Amino acid sequence: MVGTPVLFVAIPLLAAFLIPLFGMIWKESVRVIPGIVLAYLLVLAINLMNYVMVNGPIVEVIAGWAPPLGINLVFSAFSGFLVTLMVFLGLIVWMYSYRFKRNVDFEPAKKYFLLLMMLITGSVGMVLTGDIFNLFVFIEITSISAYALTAFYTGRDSAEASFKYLMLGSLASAFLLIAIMIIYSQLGTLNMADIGSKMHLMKPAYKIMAIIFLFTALGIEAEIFPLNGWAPDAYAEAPGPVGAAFAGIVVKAAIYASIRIIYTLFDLSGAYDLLIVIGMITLIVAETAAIRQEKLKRMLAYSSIGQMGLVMVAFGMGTEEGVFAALFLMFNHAIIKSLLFLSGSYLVYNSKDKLIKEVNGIGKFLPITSFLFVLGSFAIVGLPPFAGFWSKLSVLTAAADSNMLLIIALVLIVSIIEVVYYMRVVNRIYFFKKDESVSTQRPTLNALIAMITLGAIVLIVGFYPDAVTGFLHRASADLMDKAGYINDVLTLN
Amino acid sequence: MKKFVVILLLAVMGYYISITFFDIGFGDSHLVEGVVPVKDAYLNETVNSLNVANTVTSIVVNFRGFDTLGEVTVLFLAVTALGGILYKKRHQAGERSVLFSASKVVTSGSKLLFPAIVLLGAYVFIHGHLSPGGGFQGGVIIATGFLLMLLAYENFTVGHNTLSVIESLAGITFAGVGIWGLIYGGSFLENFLPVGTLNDLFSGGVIPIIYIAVGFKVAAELTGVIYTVLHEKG
Amino acid sequence: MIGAAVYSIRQKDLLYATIATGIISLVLSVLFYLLQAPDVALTEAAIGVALTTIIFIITIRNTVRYEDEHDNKEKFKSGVK
Amino acid sequence: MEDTLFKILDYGVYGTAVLVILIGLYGALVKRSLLKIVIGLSIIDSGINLLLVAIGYLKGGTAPIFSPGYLDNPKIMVDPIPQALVLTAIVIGFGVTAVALALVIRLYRHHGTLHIDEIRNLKW
Amino acid sequence: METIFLIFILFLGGAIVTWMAGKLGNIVQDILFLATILVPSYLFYTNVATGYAIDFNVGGIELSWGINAFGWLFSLIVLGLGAFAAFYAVSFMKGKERRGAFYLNFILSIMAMLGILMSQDLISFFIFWEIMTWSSYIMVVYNGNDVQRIGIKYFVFSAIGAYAMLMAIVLIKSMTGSFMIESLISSYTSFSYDMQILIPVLLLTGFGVKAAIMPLHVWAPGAYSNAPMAYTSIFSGSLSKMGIYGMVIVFTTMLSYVPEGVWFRGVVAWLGGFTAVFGTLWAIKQDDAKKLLAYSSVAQLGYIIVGVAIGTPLAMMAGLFLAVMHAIFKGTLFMVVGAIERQTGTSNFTEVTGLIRKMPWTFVAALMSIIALAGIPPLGGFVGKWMLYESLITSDHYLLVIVIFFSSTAAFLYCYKFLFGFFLGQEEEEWAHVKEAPALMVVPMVILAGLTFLLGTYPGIILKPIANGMQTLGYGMTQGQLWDTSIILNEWGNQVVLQPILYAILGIFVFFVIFVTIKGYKNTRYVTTKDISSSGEVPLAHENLTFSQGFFQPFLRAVEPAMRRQIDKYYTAIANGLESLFDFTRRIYTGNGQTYAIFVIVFVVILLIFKNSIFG
Repeated sequence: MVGTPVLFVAIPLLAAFLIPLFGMIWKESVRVIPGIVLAYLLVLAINLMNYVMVNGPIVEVIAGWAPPLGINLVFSAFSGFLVTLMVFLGLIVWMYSYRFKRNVDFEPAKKYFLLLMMLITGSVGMVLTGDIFNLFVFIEITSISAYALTAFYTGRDSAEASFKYLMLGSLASAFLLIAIMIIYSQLGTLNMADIGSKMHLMKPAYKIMAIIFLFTALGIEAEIFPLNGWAPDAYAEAPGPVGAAFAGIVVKAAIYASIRIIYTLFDLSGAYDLLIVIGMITLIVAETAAIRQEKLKRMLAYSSIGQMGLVMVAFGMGTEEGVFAALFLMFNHAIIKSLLFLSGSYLVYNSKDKLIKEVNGIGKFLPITSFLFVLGSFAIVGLPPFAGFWSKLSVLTAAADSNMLLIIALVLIVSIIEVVYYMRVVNRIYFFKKDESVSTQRPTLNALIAMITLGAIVLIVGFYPDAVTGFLHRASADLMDKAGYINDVLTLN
Repeated sequence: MKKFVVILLLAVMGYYISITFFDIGFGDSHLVEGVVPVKDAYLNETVNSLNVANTVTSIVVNFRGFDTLGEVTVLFLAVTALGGILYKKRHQAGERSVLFSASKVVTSGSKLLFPAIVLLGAYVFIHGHLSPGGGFQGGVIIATGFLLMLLAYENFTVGHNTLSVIESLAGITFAGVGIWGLIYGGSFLENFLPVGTLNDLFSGGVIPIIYIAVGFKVAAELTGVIYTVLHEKG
Repeated sequence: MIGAAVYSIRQKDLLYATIATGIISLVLSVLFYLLQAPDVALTEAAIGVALTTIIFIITIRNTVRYEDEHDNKEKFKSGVK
Repeated sequence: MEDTLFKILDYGVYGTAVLVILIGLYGALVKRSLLKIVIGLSIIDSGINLLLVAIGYLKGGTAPIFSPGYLDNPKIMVDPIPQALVLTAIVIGFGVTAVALALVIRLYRHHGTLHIDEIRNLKW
Repeated sequence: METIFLIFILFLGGAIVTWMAGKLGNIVQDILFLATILVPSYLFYTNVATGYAIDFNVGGIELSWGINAFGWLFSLIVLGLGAFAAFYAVSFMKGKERRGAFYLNFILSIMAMLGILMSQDLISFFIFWEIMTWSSYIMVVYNGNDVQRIGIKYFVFSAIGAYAMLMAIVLIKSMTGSFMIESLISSYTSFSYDMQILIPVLLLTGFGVKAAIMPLHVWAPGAYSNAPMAYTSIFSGSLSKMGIYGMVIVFTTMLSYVPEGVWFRGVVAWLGGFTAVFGTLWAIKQDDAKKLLAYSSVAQLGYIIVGVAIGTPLAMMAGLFLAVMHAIFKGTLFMVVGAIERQTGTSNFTEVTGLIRKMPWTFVAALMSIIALAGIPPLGGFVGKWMLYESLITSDHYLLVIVIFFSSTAAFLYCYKFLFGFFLGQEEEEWAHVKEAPALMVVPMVILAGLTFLLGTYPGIILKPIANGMQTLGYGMTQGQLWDTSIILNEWGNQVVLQPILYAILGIFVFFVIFVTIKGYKNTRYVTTKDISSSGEVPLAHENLTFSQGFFQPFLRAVEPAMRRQIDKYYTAIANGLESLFDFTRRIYTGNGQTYAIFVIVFVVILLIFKNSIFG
């Protein structure tokens, strides 16, 4: 073992405190240090992942107190997989945003990279932590970074988006605290594994109250339907790479948290059905809202919400296949939607309103970026042989195995809607006349490398899904193994 | 119309929350039978193995020190976020909006009070492990001291760089102590100093060190928050 | 405390409303003290009463003072500020 | 004296806390001024904090501090964990409020008003 | 390495290399393109034995690739026509934009179709199916005309079909535990009744879209006419046959074993019949050659579907024979239109006339294919149609015979229109400069046209693989019973009597042509366009003096009531309605943060109120 999970939080924090100091000495360091940190974390994540695949989960205690007392971090196949994914995407986003906008002053640049790093750290913390209040703290870290990053551009309506996000985020934290209180008042512990092992002792009424508030709170972060008013605005107004980070990192962490809670903490079977219903509604509403969008990023945002709905549906099946499908979907969505956001940002780089019609005929001027966007579109609607197909297939297979005919039919119908709006954009990119007044912006080299990396992953996974399915199977088995999780955490000395 | 709907919704929600909590009960042990609460272990360990008088402190700094680290980060991020959100291209340091042009009484009063407040704050966070109070409280008190000065004196400026250096150093101390613990004790934030005797100033291992760092950090951060907002002309 | 809360929500003058929230925090910190939570009481007193109120006031100073925008302009016109 | 006080506190604390939360929510959901909304949010925070501390309270308990010279019995101390949590929650709440107010200032700068119906450029 | 893998790797790698090779010069790109089509095809025919399959594992899913005799039959259509079309395309694409993308998608389509034929499991089948769909989609929108309407329509219908298929696939997987086609076939009879109905319906929907069966055909005219003609020849010729391929498998392997199969066959056959009739009628109405051929394709596919759906050995044979023939002659015809369009710049035959002297070879190709299409002996179409009629009569589908016969007769009208409009009629000044298309375009057309003749006179060449293919589908030995002993006169004993008869007909035909020509030339008087002495009326200035304008008005007036209600309109109305509905859903997001917060509270309250029924 080359490191311990706590470094995922400690190193970025240390770096975050160091950046202002270094920034006084060498201005470029504010951009460089987060990259170095993320690269290190990626190496660490891969190392730990290798270790975990062989030796089973790593449970790390903090401050030397064995789990029910101290806070613990769990780096299992499931959480480790997500952490690796997040850190990787974080690195990609960092690489992309390095010099994304030229002529950015020192102060905003410093803040941007600092907040971006903390956004990733917060999300990673949400995934790693094994303590429910610690989860709350990490959610807040993520949220505050997210508010600030959403409002990063001063010229736009970004503050409005950020304010909406903040309103809902505050409600989320209030609900989360209420739920934590209910659980704590009954079980006297905050450790997730401990709660999970004692949950059957709790009165059903309290259990239900707690899960309702927890689910709502995490649902706000995870963009499920009636709670996701902030999401389209935030995605659309945040800087392009941040949109990618939201779709690829933050939401994934929120989904992880809600799933961990439903699978490990509670033993309510109704929660699974609720997941399916809510996920389905989210999927339908989001995709139907996306088809009529006029702004590119808003469209991508709604599409992202819809995909999250599908992930919820897959998790709601409650079978190992369903979990596998959901994880595959999350992986693909993280990669592909990031690719779409990153390349899409360059397609509408100079435009003020970011309208879809401004991408008309841009394929000739930005060939690689456009190609990558189209690749992403094809992949996300699930056309083989790209990555998205395998996850869609696994979702449907899992649904068929659970005998959910209606779900299959609805998912497929909604997919048709998805096809329509993505293909409309693809058509515009390649087969329309370019509007003369729209000026294009060539991507920087580092942005190009970032996007091509993602594109390559889309292709590799598309042609050779075995590259990830092994990890995913381990991860899904890990999530299903509730007793194992509890045992791993609680028997630690 | 909208008001009534909202009131109705809130009434329903309030009803369910209240009955849950009334049912849980106030002021007595409401734990499920057969569950050993963590707090007993905390109380015992605090006094027996950490030799810290204030259990809240020991929890905040040691048992759940990770939360505190996160919380300090939240504040740090809030300051950064404020700066980012309110950033304007031509930011002039001297420009500020004053709330009141303070009278003589206020200014001289503040001048007198300021050292006292800072001292009180320092006392509070140094004795965090012994008596009520600690890093947050002390830090906040110091920040109020600065607030007073900022309000009273039109030209009272706090060096932005100074603030951020203090903040960074304090943060590094916290995280550094944590990593030191990881290297020496085997886990992050683990205590690696002798715990001393109960109710001594030098007891509780790393707790005072961390709390002092937290105190400085919180003070610097809150001052930073006020400073940023105050220097913002609408 | 409830009274203060209601007042702060109903009051159109945001400055008074803010001060009412300060009062809420004050009462809250007393309650914390009674509930045997001196640490929390201390924090709440410092943060809730002093800092939150102050930044609210600064914000009001930087933006508008009255909830009703129309009201705001009227007051400004008549010179009552 | 103390007894009656505790009687009032008994269920009143929960009631007060829930009511404060609801009042705050009402403010956040109905009031049209952004500042009012932020005030509402901070009132919600207050209510939540009160609820949290109340959960940890033990009748006749003492503060969880071992003072020199007293024979402290951990059995009658109030639960220190919720207090620790509240400490964190208060500070976090302050941070969020500060960010919210900064956003309010930004919005005012941008729109010249704080009326929420006028700040709806992003929709559909 | 396995040859099968090598074939696909060559296809894929070749496609990408060709795509990228635009910078190296056009010649290099062309050669790469041709090599990418021809080399794997050669490998396929030389090294891949029928009945051989390899199994492998991707993403935890068992896949199997191989070819059986039935697939081999279709591979003739795909690779044979593909090779001809490829040569044609090289010339067709000279000097056009985005050649790389064209070649890429062309190769991918060929690869995907071969892949479909080689898939022994449903997943690779679906993957190749989708690759085929999107590569053809890109071709449909390639010209950039009206892409949002035609392109999206094509893609939506394809997606409906594909997703119906996907749903069937996952259901099959959940019931049989495997994606293998074999296991589906072997366990189909043990499915529950609902599934026995649902799965064929879904699969047939999927295949029906590609085969442009009646209510699902609306994408076809636009898509066929919008794609570059070099591609449309394989689009209409081979790609649509993939739908037929799938349908045949469904009918023969699944529906033969259950009593409900009869109903399916009847319904699908009638749908095919209607498709044939209406396709023909719409084709007559068109003034644009591409549209005409597109509708004609729809109609022809209708015949094939009828044959396949009836499913008696003779009918199946007829359907498959027609499928092969259709690929050949429709491929040729689209090439002809492409050549004309390339040389004149338009494909509208109210504008272009009298090309017979300018483009004689093109005319020959067009003539032969038209004759084949119309089903006149001795060319290929005749044999197929004869078999179809005979099979319908022997299986007592008299009504259907009438329908088919009507459609087949009406087809003469558009055949004539096509031939006349472009090639006959007066030569106009405007087209005086038109030259014959380049050799690389003409040669494939003429060879293909020649094939129609060859297969018309020696149908056994293709009937043998068809019979082999049918054997793998579970039909008995048909050789010696059906085709070897002539289809037409099968009670005459065990000898091939078709060819003498055909030769006799051919002789008569040739004689007639010579006779008419000689006689005609004697009396022909060349007139200029302005010479209107032979006509009773003075034409208006803008009126073209060919007869191609307002062709068949009386006939069209007669059938108009049947054609007024276009299914297309209903689909458009549905689509528009849905879009308005969706516009409403997005208004949920009002832009007001408070509303969103109220949603949250509403959500919580709903959960709280129904908590007992939700969490129970």
